[in-house]
Amino acid sequence: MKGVVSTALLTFVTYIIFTGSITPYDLVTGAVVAIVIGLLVGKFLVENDAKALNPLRWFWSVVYFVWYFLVAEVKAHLDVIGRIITGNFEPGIVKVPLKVKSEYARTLVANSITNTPGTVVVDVDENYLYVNWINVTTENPEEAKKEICEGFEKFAERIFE
Amino acid sequence: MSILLTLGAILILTGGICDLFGAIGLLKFPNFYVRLHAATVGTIGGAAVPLFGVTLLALGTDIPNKEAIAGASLITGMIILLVAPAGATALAYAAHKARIIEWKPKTDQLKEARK
Amino acid sequence: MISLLWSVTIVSLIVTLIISVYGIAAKPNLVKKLIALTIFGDTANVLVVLLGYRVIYPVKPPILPVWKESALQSFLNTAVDPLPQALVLTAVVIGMAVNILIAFAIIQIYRIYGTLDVREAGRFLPNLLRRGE
Amino acid sequence: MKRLIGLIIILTITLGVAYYVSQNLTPQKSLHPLGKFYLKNSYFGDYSAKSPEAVTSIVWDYRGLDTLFETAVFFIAIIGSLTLFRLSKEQSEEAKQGEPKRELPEPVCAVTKIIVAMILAVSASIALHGQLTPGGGFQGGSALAVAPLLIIAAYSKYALEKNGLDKTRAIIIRSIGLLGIALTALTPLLVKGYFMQNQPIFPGKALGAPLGGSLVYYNLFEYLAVGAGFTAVFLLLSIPEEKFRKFLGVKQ
Repeated sequence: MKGVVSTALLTFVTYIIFTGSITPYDLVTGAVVAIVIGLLVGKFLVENDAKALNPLRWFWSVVYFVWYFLVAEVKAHLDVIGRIITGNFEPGIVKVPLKVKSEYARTLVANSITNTPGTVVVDVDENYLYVNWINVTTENPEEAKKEICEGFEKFAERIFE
Repeated sequence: MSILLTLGAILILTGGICDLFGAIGLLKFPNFYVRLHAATVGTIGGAAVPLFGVTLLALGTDIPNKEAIAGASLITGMIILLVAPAGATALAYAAHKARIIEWKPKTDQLKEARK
Repeated sequence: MISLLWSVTIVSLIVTLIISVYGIAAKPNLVKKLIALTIFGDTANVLVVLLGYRVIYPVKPPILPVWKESALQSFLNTAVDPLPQALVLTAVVIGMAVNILIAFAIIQIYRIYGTLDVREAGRFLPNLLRRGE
Repeated sequence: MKRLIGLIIILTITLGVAYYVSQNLTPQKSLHPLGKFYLKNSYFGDYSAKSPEAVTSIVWDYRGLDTLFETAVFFIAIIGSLTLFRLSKEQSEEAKQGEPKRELPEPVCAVTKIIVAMILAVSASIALHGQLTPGGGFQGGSALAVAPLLIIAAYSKYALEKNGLDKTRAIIIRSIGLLGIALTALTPLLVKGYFMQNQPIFPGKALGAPLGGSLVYYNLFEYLAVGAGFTAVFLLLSIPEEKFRKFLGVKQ
């Protein structure tokens, strides 16, 4: 039965927001759909229910979302738009060491890197991310990490580890 | 009310500008790996941000069923935020594995690691 | 001006229909025939939906916004005709079912005979059938 | 350049004809009387389906028989496709042999898991609100079929079959959906109604929202049937090409 409650909660919230109204009909059908989907796919999604339902982690993910959109995305977009105008780039694939171990934390870091324009994750293995970087300034993994994913990993640790 | 409307309109305008620059970048950049970055400008700045803008804009007006429009665009934006990086990673991974793209990178540490 | 735009829409849809019929008839590749067929079906559906459209402002979808008798009159004044939309919904499903069947047949033809060109298939298919294979 | 000339000729002919036609063409501003009847009566009135969405009420109530046969056509098309790709028992066992493996990088697979849950919720919302908002059984079912497609893309089809969703089960779910549609259509006969009758046999309103009588049941069963039918098709299409060539005995 692991993972059923948290998956059902995710599904229920998605259902209600997508529907956009909270008449009893929506609540009842949403609950039924959420329980069915939770029973069907819950065991693949979540390993640990207590971790997934911890409000502190949800708080940190909201903080992360706001910070990410207001700071990281804006910086990266302006940078890449500047490069599009000037045509000044030096692409390459660099290695970035990764500390976090759990699957979702690594996914969060990788997706955050890919979602900021200018860096795309090409492959992931045990300890490293391989990042396609639009302007390689350093080939040293530690320094590259400082420039590419300084903030992401700290938040990923707080949210998922 | 009108604050939400203005904010939403600004976000949608931002999306249009990002789409324009993304398209220019797709035309101007030389090979697949660099074009991928321009495509990211188009998907995040040009698709997810305007959808969030539509959410705010719908909440700011007084049309019937505005919550449904706002909710649907919010969920679509979230799904794009999750799916776009996965798609970009899959494309880049497949292209690198097949070795069909000729480019002169400054450094390719993945190729060294896979040897 | 509006009537010019309206007629441009209709005439360009009809031109698309003609081009897709040409594609069905003239292209030798089976996949290209299928693509032309889907274009034909979709264009016909858009034409039917256009029959129910009303060139007025504001124009609204056929969904009752407020469930009150008093809202009915303004709803009737602004909503588009729902009947063509419902018929197109039926037509879309049937068209898609036919497309699935044709696509599977094309895949199987390619697997067995190794060609998608109807001219080539036409050359050796009669012989194969005569031999009872 | 040669292609451009053809394009320019077509464009000029189109615009010329459009200009000629537009001189004595008035865009239509009024409703057809039949459309007016449906708009008026889909929620209020004597011949009511009690659904605010006029299109769904036409599709499953006023013109329900059309839609019943349309579903039958769809069902027969899928059966026909399965017949074209039919395999013997040993062959379909062999087609299932294979290990689920993760070929794509880790983030793609993790995202797939979350997206599958979200897409299932969204598709259920589309299908269950067919009588209130645009959408309905077919649209919801199409969205539902995206979920197995994503799993096939990220993990391969063997992952689906290992966890119990193989072709036979998909066909069974599809048949349950069709059976549900048939039973909902036959229910009014039990209480001296006529075939596919909607009001006043099914409850028109429940839990604070209009149900549209039988529309919500039709939508639900159509959702299951279409989603499972597409899943069966996708499972068949994702059998590796070499295996299929071997079954057919074709060497190329």
